[in-house]
Amino acid sequence: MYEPILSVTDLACARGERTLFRGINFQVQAGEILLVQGGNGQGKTSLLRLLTGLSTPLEGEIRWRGERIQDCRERYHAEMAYIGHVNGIKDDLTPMENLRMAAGLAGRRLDEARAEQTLGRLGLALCLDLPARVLSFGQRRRVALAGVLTAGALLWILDEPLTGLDVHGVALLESLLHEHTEQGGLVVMTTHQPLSLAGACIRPLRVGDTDVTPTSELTPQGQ
Amino acid sequence: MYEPILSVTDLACARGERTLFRGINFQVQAGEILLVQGGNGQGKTSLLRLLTGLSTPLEGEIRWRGERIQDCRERYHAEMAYIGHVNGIKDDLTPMENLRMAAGLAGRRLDEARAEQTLGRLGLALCLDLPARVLSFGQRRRVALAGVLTAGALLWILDEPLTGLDVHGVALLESLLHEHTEQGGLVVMTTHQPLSLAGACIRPLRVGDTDVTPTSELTPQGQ
Amino acid sequence: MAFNLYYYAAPATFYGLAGRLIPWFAWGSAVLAAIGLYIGFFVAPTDFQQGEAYRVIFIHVPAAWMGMFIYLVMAFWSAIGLAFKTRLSFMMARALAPTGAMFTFISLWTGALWGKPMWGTWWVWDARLTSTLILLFLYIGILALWAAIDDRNRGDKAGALLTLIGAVNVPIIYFSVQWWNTLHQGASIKPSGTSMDEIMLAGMLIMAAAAWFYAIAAALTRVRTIILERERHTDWVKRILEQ
Amino acid sequence: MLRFTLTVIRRDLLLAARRRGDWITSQFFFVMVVSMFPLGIGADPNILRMIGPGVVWVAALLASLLSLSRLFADDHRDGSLEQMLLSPEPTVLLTLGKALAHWLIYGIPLLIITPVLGIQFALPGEAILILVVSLLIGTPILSLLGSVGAALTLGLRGGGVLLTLLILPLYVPALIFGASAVDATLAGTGAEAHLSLLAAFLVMCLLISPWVAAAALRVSVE
Amino acid sequence: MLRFTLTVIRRDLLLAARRRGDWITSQFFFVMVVSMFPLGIGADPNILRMIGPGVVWVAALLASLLSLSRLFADDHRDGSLEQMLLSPEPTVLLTLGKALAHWLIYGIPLLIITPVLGIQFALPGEAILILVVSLLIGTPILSLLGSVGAALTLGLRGGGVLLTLLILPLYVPALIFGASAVDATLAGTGAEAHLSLLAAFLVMCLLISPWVAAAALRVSVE
Amino acid sequence: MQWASLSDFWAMGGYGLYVWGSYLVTFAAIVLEIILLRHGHKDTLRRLRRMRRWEEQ
Ligand code: HEM
Ligand SMILES: Nc1ncnc2c1ncn2[C@@H]1O[C@H](COP(=O)(O)OP(=O)(O)OP(=O)(O)O)[C@@H](O)[C@H]1O
Ligand SMILES: Nc1ncnc2c1ncn2[C@@H]1O[C@H](COP(=O)(O)OP(=O)(O)OP(=O)(O)O)[C@@H](O)[C@H]1O
Ligand SMILES: [Mg+2]
Ligand SMILES: [Mg+2]
Repeated sequence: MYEPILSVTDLACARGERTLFRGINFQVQAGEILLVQGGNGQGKTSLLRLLTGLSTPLEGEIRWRGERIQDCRERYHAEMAYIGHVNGIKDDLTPMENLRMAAGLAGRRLDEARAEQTLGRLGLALCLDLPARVLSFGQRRRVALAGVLTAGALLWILDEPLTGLDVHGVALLESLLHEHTEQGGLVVMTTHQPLSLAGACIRPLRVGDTDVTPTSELTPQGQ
Repeated sequence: MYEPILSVTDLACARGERTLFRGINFQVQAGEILLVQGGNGQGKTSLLRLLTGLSTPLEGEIRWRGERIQDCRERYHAEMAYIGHVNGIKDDLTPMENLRMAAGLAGRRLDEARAEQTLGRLGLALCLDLPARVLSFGQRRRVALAGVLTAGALLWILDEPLTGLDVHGVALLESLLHEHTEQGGLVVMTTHQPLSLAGACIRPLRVGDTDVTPTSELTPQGQ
Repeated sequence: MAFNLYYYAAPATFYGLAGRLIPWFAWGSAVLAAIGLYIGFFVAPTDFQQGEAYRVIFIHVPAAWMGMFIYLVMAFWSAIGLAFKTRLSFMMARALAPTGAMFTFISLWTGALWGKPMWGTWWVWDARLTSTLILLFLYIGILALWAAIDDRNRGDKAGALLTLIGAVNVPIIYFSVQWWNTLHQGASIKPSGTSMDEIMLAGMLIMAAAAWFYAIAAALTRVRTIILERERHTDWVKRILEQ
Repeated sequence: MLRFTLTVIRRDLLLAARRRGDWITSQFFFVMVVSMFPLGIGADPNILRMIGPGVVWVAALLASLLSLSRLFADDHRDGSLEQMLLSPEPTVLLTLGKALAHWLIYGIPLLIITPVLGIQFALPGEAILILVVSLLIGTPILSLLGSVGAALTLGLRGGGVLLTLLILPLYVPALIFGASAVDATLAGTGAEAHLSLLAAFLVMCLLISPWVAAAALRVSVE
Repeated sequence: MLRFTLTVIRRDLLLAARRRGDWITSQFFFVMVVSMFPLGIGADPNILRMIGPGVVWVAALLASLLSLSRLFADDHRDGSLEQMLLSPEPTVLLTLGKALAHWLIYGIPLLIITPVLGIQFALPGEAILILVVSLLIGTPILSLLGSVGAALTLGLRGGGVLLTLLILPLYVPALIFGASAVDATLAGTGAEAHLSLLAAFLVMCLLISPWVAAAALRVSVE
Repeated sequence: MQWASLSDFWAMGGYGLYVWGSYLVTFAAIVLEIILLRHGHKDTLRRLRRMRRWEEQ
């Protein structure tokens, strides 16, 4: 029997004067990846933020295990992990401290060995003692990803997690996604880069009907 | 005869305690793209910032048309345009104002029609009157790219310009790079994404010998 | 006749209702002001202590009252808006603030102009004066907050929260200032206490009524503009625009 | 529940320890503001004694406002505020924790510096003691009310100054009770009445402001 | 050359205009800070008259300090400072333009408000005039010196203290000359000597600080 | 009626500056607010009409 864990009905979102999308419906069940697609500015980030509960929809509702997320906020947030376009790491703390603080704030305990192992897995073994400020762009993104890994959440909401990652990093993330879905996890993510997720159960979702950035239609004009 | 416009000899860079790279030598001549490659944290950004003159090298020198860049700073900067990991656009200004202000600060004049045309070409036609703050991640990157286009510079230094761009955006950037090199421009850039620049004259450059992020070597461990 | 609150709380109905009410309040205010000023300048006698200077009272006191009262009304609408998420409440709060700030400013200005001949100084740090000044600061803070927030929803809620926390504080501020002042200054030169001639009182009360009517008319006009702007995608606004 | 608040406090203390520069700057700002007055006004000890408590109190208000403008802003910019709001714990504990951490970091040190400043203003020992006590009760009020302002102005253009505009009027009771407690001591009448009013105001702020700040924060991050 | 400076000024004015209300807000900050002092100190007009000039000057100093902290920081964060440093024009013109823009935006309005505050502090008309003149000469000094401080503090993360330590004492001459010009007027002796010292200080700052700020900026961005 | 003449009325027993200063500024503030209100309403209508025409295209 098909039993969705996350289900969304008739979602609409407005930013400023514009309605970005309207009538979005989908379900995600255990082991699935929802891949939100759309050009720049079509509203992918806005949709993901609605799903996290950080912003409220114009219309429609989002249900987690059948309950509306605003009614079960605390249980929902205990099972969810999110990364947005900004990493959410503190520049003045080391990667290790960042992870452990984040865990503490989410009400979890994270021992040092576990944190070190996760950071090592993400290729940050040599940066454990540097403040995040001096890390490279891709390394900072990796720290944020390490935060998602240690959260042990069921639902991952990832907004362009591949930004700034090198090829190794992309491959690593792919294997992490595989692992997560095999263990019954849910993923909602966006990306503009190709991902090889053969074998995973992917549902695509297109956001935005009107093409706001009709680049390809414009004939390039000389400078 | 081979006549390099940008030439670099024996460049070395240190960050904190670590020497990121040493003994980097290369030349770039008109119509060429130098593609700086390397994993996360290998020092690509550090190299590009040395090339802009924003930071000073530990050893070695950078010459522009035969002169050291610190000796001909003003002429060099008049011919160079740079985007880093941060976009360098003001959140409170509209894309249009951002472009025109940037031009004014570089001592150029940019008329409104020209700016509008460039922004339209980058798919921002519908965002002309919005403050950059409300634009999406990819749209903001496009504004920064528009700044490079309107600069009319000979040398483009682009640090991961594809970050956040959708497929149309990537294709557009590729055509822009082609156009620029065909007109005799120079490009120094980095990216982790595949680029199809068939026909362009590309020199690859690997930064960092020691693999700082040896992700692929680590066997993935279970959570 | 059953009064259907939800019917009148719908912006569409309210827009029409307000449009019909505004002329009544506006003309009412003009007539009352004319009567009040006539009494104030031509009927009321010269004050034996203050001479003619006291005639400032006919605007000073109504303005001071309105400045304080409008803040209370704003706080009321803010609370309703936060509690019941009624769109109209936030709009009312927004529509009232500029008028409230204006009246507070007028009471400060007229008070200062009255103070110069009476106390020999434009300004003293008297309890009432100081707390009126702080009230003006609160109004300006709320207006500045609204001005700084582009997003309508966020502006509504943020402004409402600030108004409410201000409303809790205003009485405390008033008493603290009063108390502080009496500690430092011996005999306070508080403006109250003058036994007032009956006809003066009548003039003042009529002027106060005029101020009331004016404030209502102004707020209703402003709320109509706000409604139009916010409901511009609805059919009824489109119909109005087509006219 | 309580553990969450404690974690928030620990985190902010750690961050403050990492950015010791900012922390000392704020204390230094307090000292400088207070010390500027004898320079601007002249050195007559009688006048100095009269204005001393007021000046110290106003400087404390300004110093706290200065640091408050960054209370949530830094976390907002680097995205960690969102992460904290996504924590399963109630937001009101977050705002409470942030306000308390702010007090520990920026309020407590003021108390330690104040006696020295009191001596600069030729205040007698007893008045200095009351000044410190009034600040001990008063500075948490500044942190608590300020956290509401910081949440309301989060991410707005010109946030820091706007914060001042919104919050300074609300600080007035604390300023008046605090400064007049010291004045009463100087005048020989007791300071207890003032101090207990100040304490009552503190209790009220403690009960109300974390809730308002939490609501404001959710609205601002939207 | 000059056009570049003018462009910098125009840009900052535009940005300030875009921050609707920020401009007014910042002026109200000044008004409020000044108005807080009587609440802390007491309402006696004689004392108020004595401290008035000092309070106004200190408040002007603080208002400029607060806005100065963002002089380069915002541009640094969003990367536009780097872009400006990559302009072919000399950096000293950039720092000069930024300082002048700061003065136009935050300094000039203070002068217009000051008379009202003078009345609140029961100052006589002539003293108010001198106060305004002293601020007219003094506020550019604050912007110029402050731009050096802002450039220095931009880079050194932990070392902000040292730099505040450097800049605030540099403000002291301006504060002393400015406030004592008014005091001299109140005392009936002429204010010219103080004002011309202030003007000399201004000329010195105008000649030196853009260069220092430019050097500091290059170091900080490295 | 206590005014012997018009100039007497304007003088307000020597307090003319203060009384008329108060009334004048009050009057000015109210007139200004009324102008802004009317202008605001008309302006909004005009702007919304323009936007509507724009959207329909
Ligand atoms: C800037 C200066 C002043 C301000 C801000 C101010 C403020 C106020 C306020 C807020 C009220 C209403 C208080 C209440 O009803 O409880 C009021 C009432 C009044 N004011 Fe003023 N005032 C100022 C100066 C003056 C002066 C100079 C006078 C006369 C010498 C004066 C005479 C009065 C009188 C007679 C009332 C009515 C009192 C009553 O009925 O309770 N005011 N003023
Ligand atoms: N106040 C506003 N007025 C009009 N449009 C707005 C406003 N605020 C945001 N927008 C638009 O809403 C969209 C927000 O898109 P969002 O950030 O969700 O895009 P996205 O799909 O994540 O894009 P990207 O791939 O670039 O990250 C943008 O097109 C932006 O221009
Ligand atoms: N103070 C320091 N001590 C030690 N290492 C440092 C210090 N500052 C920077 N680093 C290291 O220097 C490197 C900087 O790399 P840089 O930003 O140039 O990388 P990059 O090649 O651009 O990477 P990315 O692809 O992630 O953008 C990082 O590996 C960082 O960890
Ligand atoms: Mg996005
Ligand atoms: Mg990089």
